[in-house]
Amino acid sequence: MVTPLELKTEHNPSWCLGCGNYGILNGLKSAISQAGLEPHLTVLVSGIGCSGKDPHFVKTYGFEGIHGRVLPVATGIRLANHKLKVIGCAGDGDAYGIGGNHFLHTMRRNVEITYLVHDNQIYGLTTGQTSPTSVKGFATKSTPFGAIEEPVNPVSLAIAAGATFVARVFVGEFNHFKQVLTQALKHKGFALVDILQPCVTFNHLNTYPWFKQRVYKLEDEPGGHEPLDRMKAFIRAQEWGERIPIGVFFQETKPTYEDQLPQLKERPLAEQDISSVDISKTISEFI
Amino acid sequence: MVTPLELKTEHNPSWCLGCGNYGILNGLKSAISQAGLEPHLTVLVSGIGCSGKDPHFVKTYGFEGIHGRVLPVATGIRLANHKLKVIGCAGDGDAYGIGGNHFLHTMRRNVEITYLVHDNQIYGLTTGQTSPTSVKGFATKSTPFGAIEEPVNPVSLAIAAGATFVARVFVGEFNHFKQVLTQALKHKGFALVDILQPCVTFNHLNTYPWFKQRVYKLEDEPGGHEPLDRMKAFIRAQEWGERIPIGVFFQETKPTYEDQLPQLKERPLAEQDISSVDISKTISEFI
Amino acid sequence: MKQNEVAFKIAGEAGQGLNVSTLNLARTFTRKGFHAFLLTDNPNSIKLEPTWCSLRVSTSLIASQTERIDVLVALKTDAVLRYQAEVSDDGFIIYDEDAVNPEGEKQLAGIKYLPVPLSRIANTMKAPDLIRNTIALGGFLALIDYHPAGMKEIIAEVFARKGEAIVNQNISALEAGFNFVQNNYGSFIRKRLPEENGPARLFLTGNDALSLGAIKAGCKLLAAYPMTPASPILHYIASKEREYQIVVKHTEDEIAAMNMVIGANFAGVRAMTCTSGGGFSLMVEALGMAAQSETPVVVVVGQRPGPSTGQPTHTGQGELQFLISASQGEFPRIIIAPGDATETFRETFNAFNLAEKFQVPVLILTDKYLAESYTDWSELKDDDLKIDRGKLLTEAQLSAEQNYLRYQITSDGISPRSIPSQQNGIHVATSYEHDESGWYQEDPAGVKKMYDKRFAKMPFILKEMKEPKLYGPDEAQITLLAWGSTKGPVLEALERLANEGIAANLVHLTYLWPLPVEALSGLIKNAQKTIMIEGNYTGQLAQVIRQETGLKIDHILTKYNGQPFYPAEICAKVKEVL
Amino acid sequence: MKQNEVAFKIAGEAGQGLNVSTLNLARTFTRKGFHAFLLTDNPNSIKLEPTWCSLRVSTSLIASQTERIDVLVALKTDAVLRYQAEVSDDGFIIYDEDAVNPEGEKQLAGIKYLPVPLSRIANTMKAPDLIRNTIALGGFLALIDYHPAGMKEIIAEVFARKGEAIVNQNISALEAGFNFVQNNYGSFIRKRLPEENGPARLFLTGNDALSLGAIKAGCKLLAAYPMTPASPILHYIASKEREYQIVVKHTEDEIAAMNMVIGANFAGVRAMTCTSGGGFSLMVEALGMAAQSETPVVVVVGQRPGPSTGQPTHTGQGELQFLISASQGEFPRIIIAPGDATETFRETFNAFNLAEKFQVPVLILTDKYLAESYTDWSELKDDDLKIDRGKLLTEAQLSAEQNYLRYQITSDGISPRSIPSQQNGIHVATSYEHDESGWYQEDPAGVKKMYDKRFAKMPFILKEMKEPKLYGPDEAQITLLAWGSTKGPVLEALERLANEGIAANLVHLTYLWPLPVEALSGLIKNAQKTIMIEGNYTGQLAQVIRQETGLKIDHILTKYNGQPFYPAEICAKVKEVL
Ligand SMILES: Cc1ncc(C[n+]2csc(CCOP(=O)(O)OP(=O)(O)O)c2C)c(N)n1
Ligand SMILES: Cc1ncc(C[n+]2csc(CCOP(=O)(O)OP(=O)(O)O)c2C)c(N)n1
Ligand code: SF4
Ligand code: SF4
Ligand SMILES: [Mg+2]
Ligand SMILES: [Mg+2]
Repeated sequence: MVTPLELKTEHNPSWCLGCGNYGILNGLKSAISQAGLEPHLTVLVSGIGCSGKDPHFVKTYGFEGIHGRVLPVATGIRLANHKLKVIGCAGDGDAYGIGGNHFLHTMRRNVEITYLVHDNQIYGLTTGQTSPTSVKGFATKSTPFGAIEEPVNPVSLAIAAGATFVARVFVGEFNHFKQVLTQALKHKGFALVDILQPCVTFNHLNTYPWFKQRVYKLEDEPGGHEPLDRMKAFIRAQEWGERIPIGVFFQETKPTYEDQLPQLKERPLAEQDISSVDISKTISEFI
Repeated sequence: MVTPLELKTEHNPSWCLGCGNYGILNGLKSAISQAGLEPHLTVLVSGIGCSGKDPHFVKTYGFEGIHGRVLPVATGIRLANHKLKVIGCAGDGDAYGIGGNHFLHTMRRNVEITYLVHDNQIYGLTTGQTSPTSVKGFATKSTPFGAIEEPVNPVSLAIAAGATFVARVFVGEFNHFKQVLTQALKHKGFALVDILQPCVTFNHLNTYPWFKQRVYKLEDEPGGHEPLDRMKAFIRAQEWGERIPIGVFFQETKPTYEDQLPQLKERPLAEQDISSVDISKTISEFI
Repeated sequence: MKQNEVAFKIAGEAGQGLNVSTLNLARTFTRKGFHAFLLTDNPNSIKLEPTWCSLRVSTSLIASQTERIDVLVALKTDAVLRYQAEVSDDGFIIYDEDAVNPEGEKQLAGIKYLPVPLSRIANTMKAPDLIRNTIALGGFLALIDYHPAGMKEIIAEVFARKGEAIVNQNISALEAGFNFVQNNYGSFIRKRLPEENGPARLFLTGNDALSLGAIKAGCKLLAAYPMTPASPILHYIASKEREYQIVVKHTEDEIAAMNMVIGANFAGVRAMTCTSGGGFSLMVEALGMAAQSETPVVVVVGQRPGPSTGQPTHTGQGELQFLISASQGEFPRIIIAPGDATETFRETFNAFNLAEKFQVPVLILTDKYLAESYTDWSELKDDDLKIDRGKLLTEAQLSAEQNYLRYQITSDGISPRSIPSQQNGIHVATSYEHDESGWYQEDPAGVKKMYDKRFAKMPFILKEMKEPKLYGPDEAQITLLAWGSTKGPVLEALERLANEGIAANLVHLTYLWPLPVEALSGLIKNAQKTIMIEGNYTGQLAQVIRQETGLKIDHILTKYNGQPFYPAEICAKVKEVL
Repeated sequence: MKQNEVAFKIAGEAGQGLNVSTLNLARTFTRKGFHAFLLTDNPNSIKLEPTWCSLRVSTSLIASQTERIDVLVALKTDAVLRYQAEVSDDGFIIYDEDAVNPEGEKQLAGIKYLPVPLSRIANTMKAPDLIRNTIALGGFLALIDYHPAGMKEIIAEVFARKGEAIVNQNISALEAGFNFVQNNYGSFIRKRLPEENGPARLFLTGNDALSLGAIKAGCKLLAAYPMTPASPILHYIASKEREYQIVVKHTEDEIAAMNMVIGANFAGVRAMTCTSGGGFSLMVEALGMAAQSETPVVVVVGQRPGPSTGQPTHTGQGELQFLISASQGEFPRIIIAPGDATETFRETFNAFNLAEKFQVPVLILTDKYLAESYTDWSELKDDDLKIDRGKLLTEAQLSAEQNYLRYQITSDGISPRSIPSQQNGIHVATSYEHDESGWYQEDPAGVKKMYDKRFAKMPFILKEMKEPKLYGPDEAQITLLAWGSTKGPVLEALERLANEGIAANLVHLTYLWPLPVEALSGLIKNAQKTIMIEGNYTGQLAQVIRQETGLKIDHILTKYNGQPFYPAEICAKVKEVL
């Protein structure tokens, strides 16, 4: 099994000191290790944003794509070779802003991708504009008089859109985060992990202490939380404010998109021989 | 008040005989009349699809844009002149496929747009491919062995995404459709009207009789349906199969996006005088 | 009217099944070894709008439609009015006397107007309206004195899955039409074609040829969003996805399609997307990502007239310059515009090789005319097509690497490539400017090196760009230039000009970018007079040639009304400028 | 070192506030009437990566940065190593002796290395690390013997909202640095600038100028998605949205932004979007829709090096050809690339007029260099800027119309426009090819007419394209050509060449498309020798000129490493080819 240390690359991140991304990166390396993934069979796919830099710091294969398109690239990789574990790393702007449509459709498709959304409720890399998860009233460079839209609730949306694994974690609850992430990596299907990640430079509202005061673990609730009931999960997902639930809201077992493709039964596309495809039978259909 | 007949233009639609779009068009003209809208203060915005042709057959202003972009164009028009009633006409592919991201964001924004989605569960104009609302297993030109994705449930999604008016109607229940549409046109905020519309040419599964057998009106249920509770609406929205609920699932009153812009308080942008903007005060800030 | 050749057109409205019927008619002949060309005209509507389908059949090779119709079948009055001018002086118009009334209208001299009670026959048979086509085709076969047996066979095959009753009904319809003409218009009947012309020929569209080329090339993933005229590629390959173990994904939009294809190629699988200009517009951003990350990718762009939605079901060549410079920044790309179905098949195969060999985007530029017109092939020739995956490393090669550098700077600019799952090839592919390892590069000198590395591929790519091909005599009074699908009509025009004693030749470009400057300049300089034939407004290839060579093409014939070129227009222009 | 001019650079890492500090320093001088030029260098990271900011101050007009630094402030060791070569032979390096150690490294002869205990002073003051900048600036002012009073005033203003304690701390820091240098390096102190140079000057970036131009033009809606280097436009106009009653919308993506802007323009409101190449890629489809529906629209594209994400925070000119041919189909568009902040202000204003006048998309092409560099203005000149809304109909005009046709064919191709809410102007604007009323057009002859109508605008547009401007002597040994932001460095180069007795002039293009062919050809043909200076790899404007005129520019100097041109490079190239 690869250790988190072995997953380190020669490069060091240049995130701001105290940025939640450091914790996410550590958690990710631990979870990859815990889940027993092999580096050459693992691909990290990212978009553009502070969060998008992850692949450079984990010694697995990586594809650092363009802003908002993590999921289609990840889907392409997964369809090409479903022996690979494909992990998507996106910012909240990337995932729920510009990339919102792929988010919706990849969920209902149930492609096996673990989707880590670094949700700092701000556009970090572009120096601090409103993100889809910024709370109403939040003043940023693009909304100096305060945002006037309701924020996206990624957990509700994922449940409504048919995701088969829906979780929220807080990077400040490190062990819980790691454990949920490991669970997500083991999920056979699309797994959303919305990660509450303080941006110390541009988001002075949703800080570590702010979250610390509010987050609670679903399983710590009286009666606990069995993540098997979509409706209950949806109701729970509405909670955001004085108390913020973290943990696995919902999980179900369902065939993945890949499972339903007989073309992939024998071997991944990437392993199929293309050296001499015989089309002579087909051609006769044109007579 | 303009009559439906006065709303007729010199052109006749060339939809297939029996197409649900004829009913939608008639319903739309009636509802515009019923809602007391004035033609020159009404704008129909459409995308590309069989459904996209609506604006040519209603004597109001119209903008026939590109595939999937009905809502941003509609938003631009509405922000430019919020005295206008803006109605979006889209197909299910347009609205929930390529246009899914605008759908999500326009709903949480609560811009006052009445959004009529002509939901025939198929791509009509491009001659019959799977749409996001096509049921699993449905065989089409793009999925000859049957679709293997879960369909989008527009009503659930709209409720989760924060729409302030969410309805489903069946064009075959014409009076009910007209009445809901009129209600939607009067709603102050974003209103989704998902219209079950048989495509007689390419969808031989979801036909008039198929729907007739299944649809029931929410208000006809024992105990009726008060569209004020988001959770109840969401639970009801899950129903799709032997029984299909139609009617207004959810409605709430909330300030629109436009309401929250002090810039628009006095007069619409379109009516503001731009003949001599004085920037001399601002310029001094650059010293 | 020519001997050994017939030009047929059926005109009615959308939804009447004109294309399907005409295709059945075409196969009747191609199975008997005839050459044929089938051109469709689709309005932007599923039903009701006026439309037509034309078929040309000949004992010898033909490369395009003609402007002259021998027999027009008219299912609506306005079909007569619209198209009678195209009917040759000694031609015929078969029309449905129950639905069409050309009597009150101005009729053209010479043409025989042959009423046939198509609707009444259909009614008597209690058959749907659509069967009028079959009755009319029966009449057409009678008129040219061609045995209906072949057509019956095809009807039996095509309608087999609808049951025997339908098969029999259609066969009766064909016979009814045949008999009606035989009985009523015997004096006009004249044998136009021999009964046979050789072994059965294949009959297929550019889209079919393209799909076959992609399958042959080992394309394993097709991700696309439907868009005319590229959708049939999606449909066809989807229908074969299990047979050839290909994953076909109808995506949520074109952005997803392009990004998926890039992901798949990155993971070592040949993958393609197909679309039209509007969908390609949405792929422009990811195209640059393919280039920067040096991920091979094949994109098919089927042109139709713009701007914007424009005329979605018609044809044009308005996207050449758009493709040459699409996406921010600059990078090598390859653009191939096949001229006919054969080239489409072969160059699509080649496109996948080039994409992997040079690790650049390869764009295949077709148009509605090429994509949806049918032409005939004698047989499939594919023995010589060999897969070349370029510098794709094997596990063995990789295990020898000390420190694998995905973007290693090499003399030809191409870096050896590893794919995920290979033990020793771990790397990050990136859309950022980067150093040899893939790590961010902001040092100006390093940036320049990497930019230069990518462009270092250009001379090597250029070597593989097929030179423009010269058709017709080496020495000519005038040299025509054309690219892509315009080839067919120009070839036909050359033949006609030759018959009139005008020596014209054609320089045809299939490989458009990077422009094969040297060979092309030579050909242009050698020409006495040049004329460019292009399906756009601004003369895009002429502009590109001038940009790259400084040479100005003397004359230009453009067309931008949504229709393909007809040989006669080309001949006329040539005569005008000579 | 020159007299009456100082070139300053501060180098450290991202997150150290170098730009803000340097801007404060700059204003110290511009308020006293000096000319200044401030150039930023931002790495693609919020923190830690190496970066710098440079400032040039002069008693006379300057148009660009120089390659020679008089005083370098180094906050990190590698800053010394990276930039000491740029310091002039008699220049200075002020470095933080507690954090920087240039001792062990190779030092350059002539340069004075002046250690200052920046960190220690900061520590003593219990101030955050960032205050080192202020201390260093104090040292710099002492070194050039410039009174710190102005800078103190600015500090007081800038830090006012952080409270008096912070203000005082910063003022103390400035004094500490000033005193340290005065006390320790007295012998090096020399007066470089007079204390005053005239009335206070404005100091602003290209983005600021552009924002002001848009506000002045009555832009009422800005919809955009953040993207470097265009985001500051979004930020600035957002900050003014209530003051000027503008709606600023940060949209879900660039597709939405562009479509919203089209919607707003359709509804009669001047609206704009701003982005960079990657975001523009996503707008390409809707750009065509604006063209086909003839909806005016203004789009700002701030260039940065591609392909793809490329180098997001650096500069380049790689998008000219992309913009010329972006989107399927062909249509008239206008491309304006202002050369400096003044032009940016004026041409942005003009862009809105042109968009409405011709009902075409107008693209304003800037780049990071122009967008984010600061230059000085004596005052705002805007009295002559007049709003022209073109053929926008009034209610009165409309009520006279019998049958209003939105796409009426006119001699200049421009159709009178109505907007929703006008009683008599009801119509459908459409992305389809259409007839005069907006109804679908598939008839080939009609299609051609409408295509011709749109292109009929071209000669009228061309008349309003400002001709290329000639700078420098009319008669010259060599003529330089440049477009957009490259103007500044070239102007500086001309001056230097003149000083060396070389007569060079500049043909600068601001209006790029449609290319002002006639005037340009004249200028090129008159030139003895030509050289194009472009910030890209392929020499895009040179290619466009060749395409449009057949003329080949003799030489070309390209740059594609993410950096702007420096005057010295241009001079060197000129001498090389002379
Ligand atoms: C198409 C496109 N538009 C805009 C950008 C500029 N951009 C880069 S990162 C970013 C947003 C970053 O926010 P988020 O996704 O939340 O990531 P974070 O930096 O907060 O981790 C934007 C808008 C881009 N790269 N591509
Ligand atoms: C960007 C883009 N991609 C693809 C198309 C082709 N296209 C036209 S209509 C359509 C889908 C139609 O389906 P839907 O939106 O459900 O409308 P319907 O015809 O069923 O009413 C598509 C894919 C297009 N016009 N633009
Ligand atoms: S800007 Fe925010 S998200 Fe980005 S590195 Fe800094 S703290 Fe982290
Ligand atoms: S294809 Fe379907 S949706 Fe389109 S007009 Fe025909 S029946 Fe209606
Ligand atoms: Mg973020
Ligand atoms: Mg549909």
